[in-house]
Amino acid sequence: MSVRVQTEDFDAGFELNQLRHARKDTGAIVSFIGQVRDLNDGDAVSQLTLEHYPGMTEKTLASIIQQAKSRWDFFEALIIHRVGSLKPTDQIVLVAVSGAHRGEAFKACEFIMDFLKTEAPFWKKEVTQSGERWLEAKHADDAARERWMK
Amino acid sequence: MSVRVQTEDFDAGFELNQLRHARKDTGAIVSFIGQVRDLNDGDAVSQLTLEHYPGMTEKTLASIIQQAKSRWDFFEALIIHRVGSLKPTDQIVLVAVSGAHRGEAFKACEFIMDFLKTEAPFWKKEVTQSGERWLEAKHADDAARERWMK
Amino acid sequence: MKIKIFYFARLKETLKFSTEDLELPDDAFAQTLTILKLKAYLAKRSDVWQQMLLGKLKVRGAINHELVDDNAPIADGDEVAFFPPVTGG
Amino acid sequence: MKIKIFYFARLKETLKFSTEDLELPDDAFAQTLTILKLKAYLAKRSDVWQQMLLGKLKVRGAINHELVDDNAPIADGDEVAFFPPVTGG
Repeated sequence: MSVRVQTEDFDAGFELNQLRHARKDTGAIVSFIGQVRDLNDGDAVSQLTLEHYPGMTEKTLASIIQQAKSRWDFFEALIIHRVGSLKPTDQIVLVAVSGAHRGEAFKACEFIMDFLKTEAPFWKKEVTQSGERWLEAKHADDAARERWMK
Repeated sequence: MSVRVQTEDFDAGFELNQLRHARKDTGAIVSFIGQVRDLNDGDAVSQLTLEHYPGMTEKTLASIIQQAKSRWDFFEALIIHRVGSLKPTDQIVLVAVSGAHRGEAFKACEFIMDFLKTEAPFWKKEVTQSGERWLEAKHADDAARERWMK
Repeated sequence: MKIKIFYFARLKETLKFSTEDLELPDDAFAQTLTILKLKAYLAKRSDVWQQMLLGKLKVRGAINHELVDDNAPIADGDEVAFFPPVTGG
Repeated sequence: MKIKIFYFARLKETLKFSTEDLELPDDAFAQTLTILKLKAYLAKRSDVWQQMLLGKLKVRGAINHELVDDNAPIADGDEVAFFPPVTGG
């Protein structure tokens, strides 16, 4: 169970290896990497700035992992989220979940991402040719979160 | 779209980086790593041997990716599956899917794993203290596959 | 009563405030303070504040690092935050 | 007719056959050959074959690298394979 908010990049391969070797009864590791796209809503993106609310961010992410834990049986969960100034193809976020079997690890990983997207206090500002713009929250993300409430 | 069946280990971090940089509009990479557990059905496992049907294996895996492609919108899918002699905590399989958005990549990755488990011609033999045993197919895997048929 | 307020993202940028300590007389208003009442109080500062806090764009509130709704009560010493819907990940 | 047969996993190990070329007279039997008929034909070789191919444990068949069911027809030149339910991943 580990949550990191940082400006530095991360090495997904290293993190997955750490998770793999944390327990010898680990059979499945599911991971998600989010990265900056060069295009958003049709505009070329040259930079993405990520702001967050220190303190609340870490608390929210830890609480999301706890909620996942109460629903599914998995061993470890790791969230690394970057903040600060990023460029296209830079990594933004890594969520990785290890467990004995794949079904629970897949569900927990997707649940964590859906809740991170809708509850963790991060905000993105893009720089495009037409200037800077704050991103709007997406209905698709709210809908993705709602699926888990049924 | 790439399928590899090999005795050698793989570097998941390297493969994920390749996928990340294949297209600049990639926003999401979902991956699954399966590894040998030290315990199975309560017995300590000292070795796992993976046999396969050369030719049919590659064809089946490519066809599973095509089926996923016809259902969801993603960019690239990679399957690496090892064969031969493995030990606990050795990696067995990597499935990685890249796309613009996470929802489709999550579904495609889990679909590919569920079908790989039930259709790709691989067979596992374990060595435990009480001798060698071929693993039996699991009802849970059939059930996981059935979910996609609804 | 004394509270600390943080502003983030679009709000911080437009209001040119990232944080402030707010002291209010300990009267009936303070004793029944909620997120919505605080928004209305701050909105009186200028048109820009009005537009940012009570305009078309949704503003979320948090108290002591927990997301809350507009009716959540605010107590002495609380850390309050205002920000747009989140867009991380 | 001539077909090639592969055996895998438990079958290969117990039958001590990994592959064989089978030639059958081109009669009515060969012309209506199916996976099930081929299993029954091979099962006559011995008790072990009987037990492996028609016993309690399920045996899957493939023709030319495609999983098929017991009624699938086998043609001259086909590559047939018999194996237990798969357990990869």
